[in-house]
Amino acid sequence: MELRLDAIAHSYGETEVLRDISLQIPDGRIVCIVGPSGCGKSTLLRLMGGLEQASTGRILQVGDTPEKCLNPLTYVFQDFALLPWRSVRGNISLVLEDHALPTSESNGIITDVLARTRLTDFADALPKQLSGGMKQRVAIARALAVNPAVMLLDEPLSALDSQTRELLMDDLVQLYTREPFTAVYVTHNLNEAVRLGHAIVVLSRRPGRIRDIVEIPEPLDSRHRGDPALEARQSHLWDLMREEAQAADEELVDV
Amino acid sequence: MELRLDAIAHSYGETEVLRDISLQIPDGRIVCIVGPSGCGKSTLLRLMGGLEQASTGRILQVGDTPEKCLNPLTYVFQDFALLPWRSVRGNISLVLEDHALPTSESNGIITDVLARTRLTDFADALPKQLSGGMKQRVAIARALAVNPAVMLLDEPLSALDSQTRELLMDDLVQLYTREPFTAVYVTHNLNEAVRLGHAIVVLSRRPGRIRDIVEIPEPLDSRHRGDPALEARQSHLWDLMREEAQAADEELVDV
Amino acid sequence: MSENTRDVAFRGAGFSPKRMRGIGAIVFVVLILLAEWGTQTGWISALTLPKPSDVLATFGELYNTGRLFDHLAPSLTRLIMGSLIGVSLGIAVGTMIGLFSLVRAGLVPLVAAIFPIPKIALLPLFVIWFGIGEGSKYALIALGTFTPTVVATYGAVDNVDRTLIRMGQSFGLSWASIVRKIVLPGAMPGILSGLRISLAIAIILLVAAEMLGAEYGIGAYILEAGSLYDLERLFAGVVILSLLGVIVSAGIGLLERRLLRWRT
Amino acid sequence: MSENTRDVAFRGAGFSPKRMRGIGAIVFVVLILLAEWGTQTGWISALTLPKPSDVLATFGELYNTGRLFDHLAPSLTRLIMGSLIGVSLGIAVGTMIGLFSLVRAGLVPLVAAIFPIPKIALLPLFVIWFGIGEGSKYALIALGTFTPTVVATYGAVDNVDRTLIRMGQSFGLSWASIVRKIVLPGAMPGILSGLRISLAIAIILLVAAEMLGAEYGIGAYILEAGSLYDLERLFAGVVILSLLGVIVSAGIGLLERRLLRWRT
Amino acid sequence: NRKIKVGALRFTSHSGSFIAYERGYFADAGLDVEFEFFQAAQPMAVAVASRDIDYAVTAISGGLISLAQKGAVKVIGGALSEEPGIDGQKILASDAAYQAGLTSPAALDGKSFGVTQAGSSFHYMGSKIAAAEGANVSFKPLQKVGAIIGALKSGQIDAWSIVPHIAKPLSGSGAVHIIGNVADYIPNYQVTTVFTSANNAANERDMTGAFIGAFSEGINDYAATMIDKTGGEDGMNDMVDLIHKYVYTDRPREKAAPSIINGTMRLNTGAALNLASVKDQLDWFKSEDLVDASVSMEDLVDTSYVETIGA
Ligand SMILES: Nc1ncnc2c1ncn2[C@@H]1O[C@H](COP(=O)(O)OP(=O)(O)OP(=O)(O)O)[C@@H](O)[C@H]1O
Ligand SMILES: Nc1ncnc2c1ncn2[C@@H]1O[C@H](COP(=O)(O)OP(=O)(O)OP(=O)(O)O)[C@@H](O)[C@H]1O
Ligand SMILES: [Mg+2]
Ligand SMILES: [Mg+2]
Repeated sequence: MELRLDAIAHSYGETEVLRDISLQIPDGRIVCIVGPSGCGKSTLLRLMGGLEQASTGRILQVGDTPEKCLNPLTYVFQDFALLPWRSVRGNISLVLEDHALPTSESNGIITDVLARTRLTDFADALPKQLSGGMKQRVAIARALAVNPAVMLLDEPLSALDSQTRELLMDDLVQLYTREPFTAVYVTHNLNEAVRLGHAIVVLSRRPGRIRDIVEIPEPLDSRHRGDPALEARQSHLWDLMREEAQAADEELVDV
Repeated sequence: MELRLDAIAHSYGETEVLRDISLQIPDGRIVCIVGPSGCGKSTLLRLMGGLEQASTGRILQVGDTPEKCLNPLTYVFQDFALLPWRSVRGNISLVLEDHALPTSESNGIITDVLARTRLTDFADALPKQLSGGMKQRVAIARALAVNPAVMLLDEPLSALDSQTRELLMDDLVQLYTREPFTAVYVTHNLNEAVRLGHAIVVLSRRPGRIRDIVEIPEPLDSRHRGDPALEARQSHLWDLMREEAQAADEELVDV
Repeated sequence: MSENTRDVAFRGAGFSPKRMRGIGAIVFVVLILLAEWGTQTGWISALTLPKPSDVLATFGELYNTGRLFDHLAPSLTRLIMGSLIGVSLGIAVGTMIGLFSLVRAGLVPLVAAIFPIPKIALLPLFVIWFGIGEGSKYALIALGTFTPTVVATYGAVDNVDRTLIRMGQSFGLSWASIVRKIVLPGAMPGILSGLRISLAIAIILLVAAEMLGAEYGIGAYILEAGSLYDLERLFAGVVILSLLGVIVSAGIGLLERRLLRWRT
Repeated sequence: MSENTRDVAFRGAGFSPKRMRGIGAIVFVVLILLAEWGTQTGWISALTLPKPSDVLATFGELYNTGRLFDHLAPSLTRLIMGSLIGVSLGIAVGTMIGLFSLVRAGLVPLVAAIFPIPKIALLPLFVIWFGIGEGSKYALIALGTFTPTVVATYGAVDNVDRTLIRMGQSFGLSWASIVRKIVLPGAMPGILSGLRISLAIAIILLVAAEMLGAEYGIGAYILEAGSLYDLERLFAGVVILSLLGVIVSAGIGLLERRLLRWRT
Repeated sequence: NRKIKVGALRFTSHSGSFIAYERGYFADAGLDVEFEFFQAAQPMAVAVASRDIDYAVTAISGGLISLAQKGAVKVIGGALSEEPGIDGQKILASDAAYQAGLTSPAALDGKSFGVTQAGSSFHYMGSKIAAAEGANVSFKPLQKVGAIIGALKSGQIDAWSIVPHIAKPLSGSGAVHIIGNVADYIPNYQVTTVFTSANNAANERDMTGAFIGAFSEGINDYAATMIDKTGGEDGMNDMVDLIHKYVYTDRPREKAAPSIINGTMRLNTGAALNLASVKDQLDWFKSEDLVDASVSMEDLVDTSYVETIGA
């Protein structure tokens, strides 16, 4: 399944957040969205997943959803969004419970996704017992459990320390390599973008418009830390954004 | 002034956090401390600044403090630690008020540090109006205001998004280049370590011991994003730490 | 890939309370009209509820004869004096509890034991201890506001961000500076929201306080109306207290917006 | 660089409350001994305070004659029934207010207006409305616990992490599932801490409730002691209520530790 | 002149003090009186004990006896009495109970009787009436007169006893019926007494004597005008005007007058104290275990100020 955004614009009251965004998320590819703070990246992602309604423009889902897909558009959030009162297993079963699956089937799904994210030993732990990296792995397992057509990831690694981020990037690459998925990946981090994106959409400052789309042809599993070609792309992106990032940082927040 | 740690060990109750740390922080140099989560980096920094007392071992300050130094050992915290009810100027004047300086002098200091951190235009803003990067700049300005002998920075950039982090790293390099200072810089982020450290101390998992000390001779202002030599060092550090970081991440927290 | 194209469905509705102005007023009006209609037609007996129009008339009379202020003035004085004493002592003791482990260990159980004592039960004692003048009324309201203020204050002091205190220590600030410039302002939001509860309790205790030989005062007025089973006056008095409560609460809201402008 | 070498000075002391066991008990014992000594020597007049030993004797007598349970049983029943009604209605209404903007707009001002009404003032009405039997006692305690529970509950629902709700929506969970599995458990900490306040109020209102034609009950016992100026019994009754308050508060603490084990 | 504080309720039965004040008897006796008004009798006793007020008039209650035992207060004279031939306190029945057969106190068995508090004068009256009729009555403490009225009107309690100026308007409304007179059960009942702090009684004999003297002058005026009607209509009107300054002040004169006149009861000449009645009350309180069994008449009463009757 793919997503098509057609001349999307969005405002909150007087604040224009997004302007004229047309974009296609092709099947089986990871599209990264980068841009300075407050440019509307999260808003765009909420629009794509139907959590918010665009002021103008349309968002279309094109094509069939995969077999056994319980929730075509599935999020992974920056702050994990785990229910603290449920165990790892309970957090995953939460998203299956409304679908009236036979117990054996939902148990099968849970066991499978726990294994894929290497969480089998932690099935009964509560979120408070887990480190940030583990929590995000649980959130990824939960997203995988509904077999989504498109994963929508909003800065999934931003709340983690850089070492854990490095580890989870490897995990994501591995998950993708085993079984490619379609994803929109919002991030501030250009290093993540060049490591995980097939295409990188660069947004301007608010109101966010598309400034550039950078395609990276190398397959994910052949990209490495410190690869000069990637470094060059990253520097290019940074040159594109540097000034706007600085301006965004120095903006006073109206409260 | 320099700091000398002599066979430091520390425990919280039954939990041994640091073991046999001997270390020297030479005058005018930035020493980075990296290590997996929970290995005792913050504890070590608190010991150095006198905020906690080591179970065994001594921490010595050797040599005279610079002229007009109001607080030899001065922290910059990860979460900024700004008083939300004081303006930028008020947050800086806070640390001068107890020293009974003539008003003109303290005003002079404030004006100077605001200029050095390019915050002059924001003197009257409240913290809630500032972005994370700006807040940390205020915290740095506050630390500069007391003209410290040694700055103790505990993951000063971890709470920022990666673009802002990039900008602040440049700012720190610029500050150092204009007027070198002595600092201990704790971080998770190997990229920060190789960009800002003259020496990088690698700690093991808890109980933290010194595994290695990597010296980087290049001057700070000649280091650049994507410099292959730096990348190589970073990869070396990552290889040193990867397994331990993974083990630390997968540890269950006892609560 | 079959061309099976749909709009992404919106599913983010609800769970975000929207302000609707006027509905509150409508509910009040409807309830009052219902009561009026019920009492007029006799569907609600005169024993159960007074006619709202009669309550209004009583209120008007109270206002016109100037007796409203005869009753309001002493009540407000008692409210202000009593809660001033109780709240200021409470903040002082609460801060001490927050700062000193010894004070905490000694006083917290005491406060916990005093809290659930119904103050009305102590009325006869208060007369002996503080006399029947204004003293016992101030004392009752002060005691009633003291314990919740203590609890709110030390909770607020405990909740002051420890990293701010640590920051103060790391810059070598004196103990007094840390308390004055970091702990107290940081505890202010908690103290103010405790004040909201304390003052609500103070208004409730006003009636109990004016059981103690008060001739004038809203509480005394209500008690007299109650003992004469004069429902119009009873309700008029209750409405006054209720308005007082709403005004006090709005006042604290205003104070919060002024003092805590720094909050996000 | 002159060899001017010093240890780094420790400056991180204080501002971290330490538990000190036993101090609380010592304070109580000292206060009681002081009162005993004062009343024995006549330094404190018999009018001001009863002898603690006499209070203890009265308490023992109350226990030995079995009258303690004659008074405790009805009081506990009233407390439990009244707060059960008030708290369950309060949670229901509070949740509705938290979930529906219309209900919020209509009921919040009403609750705000009812909150500061002193329940004692309404006693005469309660007699008419609910009779002088157990009904009016339940009603009084229910009304007293209802409003704080409503306020705590809708505050708690408002404070449920919106990202969790958004997560539920993003996975296509039904409205009912979101309420049952996300909103209510998420509001539980706030509801429980509201319960703490509500039950403290219920104990305080017990005395007021038992003003209404109760022959037995701790409140009635205290009132009778007060009207007879029998300080020993008055204090014995007050101590019982105070203990009750401490026990209830400890019970909620236990409940919190059990239900909210997931909290850090 | 010596400043003293006198506690009073805004009741007709407190007219003695009002008259003594208005007609200058207190001033003549060298007393500069300031009234302290109360909502209920009980706090007055405590206020005397706490020395907030010097003198007060109220019914003998358990609280008063208890304070007397603690050496805080003393009864020094009598005021309101039940007297045969003068309209006294009435026994009331709710309409529901009346319709169900409670038409005379003889049918009180198994009924409920309203009181303000245990150990109040209502409790004493109800208990004495029940004892005389051999009835088993349950007493409902309702704290306030208003609550009792509400409960009686709505039939939640069956019976009550109260002064005539409250009883008559109530029975007029039809919701309540008068079924008897208290005086038939407790003849010569000393309803209210004058009391002061033990210190005043023992150590301020001049002042206390002066107070009692002026107070009895007021009482005598009241009895003469309102009961014996020696002053005719005019005297009575003057007296009503005087009393209206203190009682029913929030009603116009025309509405207040009938209530004031209806409320007329005997105030003992010379503030004489009916010791027999006081002793009967004390014994009753003891027998009900409302006060300590060791309280004696000497603890309660100082008989040195007024004439005692009935003993
Ligand atoms: N619900 C809302 N109501 C009003 N304004 C909003 C709302 N959500 C976001 N905004 C505003 O819209 C703009 C874009 O917000 P958004 O969160 O999409 O940016 P972002 O690119 O994700 O930023 P960041 O990099 O900080 O995550 C911001 O200025 C923000 O203040
Ligand atoms: N005040 C304390 N009491 C008890 N244990 C503590 C205390 N402070 C820290 N610890 C424990 O000591 C260990 C080291 O903590 P510390 O914060 O120094 O680690 P860190 O290396 O800074 O970790 P991170 O990378 O997460 O910042 C941790 O296991 C922590 O749980
Ligand atoms: Mg965002
Ligand atoms: Mg740390």
